[in-house]
Amino acid sequence: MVEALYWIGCGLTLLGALLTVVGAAGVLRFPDVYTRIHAASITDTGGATLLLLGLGLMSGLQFATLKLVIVWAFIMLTSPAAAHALANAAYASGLTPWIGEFRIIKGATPDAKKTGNAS
Amino acid sequence: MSGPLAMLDVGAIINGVLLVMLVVLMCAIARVRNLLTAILLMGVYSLVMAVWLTVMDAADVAFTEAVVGAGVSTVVLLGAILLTRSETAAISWKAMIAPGLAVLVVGGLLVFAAQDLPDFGDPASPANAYVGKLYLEMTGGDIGAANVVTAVLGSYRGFDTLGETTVIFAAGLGVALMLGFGERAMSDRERGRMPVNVSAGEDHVVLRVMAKLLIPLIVLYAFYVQFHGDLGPGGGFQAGVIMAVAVILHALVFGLDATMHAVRPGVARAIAALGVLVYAGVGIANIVHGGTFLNYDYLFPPGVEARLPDAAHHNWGQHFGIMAIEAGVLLTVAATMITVFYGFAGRSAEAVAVVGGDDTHGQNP
Amino acid sequence: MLEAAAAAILIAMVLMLVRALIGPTSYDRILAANSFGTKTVLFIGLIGFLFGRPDFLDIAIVYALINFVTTIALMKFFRYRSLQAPLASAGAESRDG
Amino acid sequence: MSFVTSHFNYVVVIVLMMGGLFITFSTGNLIKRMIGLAIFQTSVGVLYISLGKVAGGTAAITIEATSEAGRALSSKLDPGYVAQYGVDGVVYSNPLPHVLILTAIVVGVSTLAVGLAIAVRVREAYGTVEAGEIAAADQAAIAQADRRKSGGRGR
Repeated sequence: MVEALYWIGCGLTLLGALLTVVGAAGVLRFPDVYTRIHAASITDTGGATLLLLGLGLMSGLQFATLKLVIVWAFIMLTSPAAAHALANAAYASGLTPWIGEFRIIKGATPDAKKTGNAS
Repeated sequence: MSGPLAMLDVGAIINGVLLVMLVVLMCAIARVRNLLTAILLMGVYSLVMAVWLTVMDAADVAFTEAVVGAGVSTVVLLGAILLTRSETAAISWKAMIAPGLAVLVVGGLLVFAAQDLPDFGDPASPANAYVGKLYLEMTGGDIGAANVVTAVLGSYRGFDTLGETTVIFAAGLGVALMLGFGERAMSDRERGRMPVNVSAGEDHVVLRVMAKLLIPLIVLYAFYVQFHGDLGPGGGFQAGVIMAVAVILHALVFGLDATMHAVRPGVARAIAALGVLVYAGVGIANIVHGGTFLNYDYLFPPGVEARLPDAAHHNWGQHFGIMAIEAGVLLTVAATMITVFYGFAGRSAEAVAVVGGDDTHGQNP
Repeated sequence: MLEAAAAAILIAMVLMLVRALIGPTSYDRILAANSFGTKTVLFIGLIGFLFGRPDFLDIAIVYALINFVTTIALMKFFRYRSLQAPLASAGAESRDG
Repeated sequence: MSFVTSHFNYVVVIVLMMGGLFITFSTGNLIKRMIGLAIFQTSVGVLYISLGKVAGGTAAITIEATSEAGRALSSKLDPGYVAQYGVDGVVYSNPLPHVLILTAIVVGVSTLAVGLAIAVRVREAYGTVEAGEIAAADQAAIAQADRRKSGGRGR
């Protein structure tokens, strides 16, 4: 049982590391800042989750497991918020997304906002 | 692991890669003319540095570098270029010849001299074989702290650390004397002269909620680092900077004005002085009880220590002495960093009028 | 096994470094620095287990907490050219209250 | 070859140190000079920590040699090596450089702040942080004072 958990942990760790590399390659290859934020933030949280889960399974239950959970929780809290702030700041400073402009209609109802993706 | 990878030590490979990254970053920082980019790259430089320090077994130093590099130095540098300007003047290649030659000659001489340094990782080198090993051997019996770095910092070299704490206090005082305590910004606000260049309709609710969630956790973690310093990586310096980072985050998200009402500049500067006083006071308490300055074996009045629980196995004097001086370090470092931040952030009133105002109108309709 | 994961994270860090160096806009650089920080957290955690000292996880925790601050500071610098102003307009505050 | 592997860290230290020095020398911008000095300072840290590293050592936070982690650490090393250089059965890196550099980093950021504060005040007084322009402004002020003095004498 412990042996099986160890090997599952190995697999998850490697998968997480692989996801991180894929995300980094995406950040290098994607055409503009918004797509890069997309690549980075998703793989950061996903890769971190898999990797930390894998490390937890490999090391078994000990005090370090609690610290792994704390690291995971903080990454899950801060990384998406930072990505949000970054995309917000980039958009507000006038960088046009590569896929086209996203218009926020002032005073529009929430329903109208959903379809406000033009050109 | 088998095959060719097993031949090479993993730590040595990571060491090499990280050091090359440091050199690349240094070259990039030397090359860029935009100071903002340079500051950003300095942030990455300090991240690489912290990883390298972890690989070199210097967990406590990595901790400090992590907090200082990620939290304080970037913000202070940003505050400075807000008050000056963010582009350096162009340098002609002719102006680089003399410094380049000087640097090359000195560097060549240093490489020549470096041949006499001990091999990397040599356990028998003079630095590692005598005094370093002695500290490791003596700490268990003398002090009883698991973290030898804390023991050396707080007890064996306590006088040195008192000096460092005083230097930090003096540096904070110097910044405050040159830039003010940030009270100018407060009075500007009260007179209604505070520039508010936040365009309407922007509501960073995600960041505000996240900051409300994170600030207590950061403070809590600072206390963990403070009181866990005997057993794991941590101590007063690290905890102090973490504490200051919590205040800086509050100021960044909720505005300097709100933070200055939560942590008054006057309180911060009083705490900075109090920390040095606590440290020196612990030293003097030892003199009063018949010992020498900062010799914590005499921290308690004669006869008291023997009556403490489990006195045979615990060196309570050293334990409480280190804890007390670390508290002093925490107070001084945290308050000094906050004072420095207030100094830089609170002065920007006139600089904002010059630099700002162009960017906020770039918002899409 | 951990060596392979550490190598992968190291490669990801190098790629992120390249983006930080070439990144055409400042936002690309901030993104690279922030993402580099997350990879640093993972790497420090990994080498803690790799070298048999999970104590190092404390450093990973502090990075996970504090990496956020740099990003906010830089973002605020670019948006508002000020470290003083709060991150909400007066209108937003009154809507809260 | 052996010099490259055994002294690689010191060569990097020298490159970083000289790079920091070059940044400080070559630019006239006071802020950039402070960044150069900060890099110079980290290179000293790299030197100290490199000197304090012991091959096969671990962080200087003592653990029991008989505990699981302690046995895992010692099992990778030669028993004779552990007996000669270890303390109670575990080899540690030298803690003394760690102490020195730990405080140096915090002191370094404080002194960096002082230098930057001076740069801010210089900019408020001169309107610039470029050393060349500051020197030119000083020269102009001196020349003006001289002219006023000689003019006063002439009258």
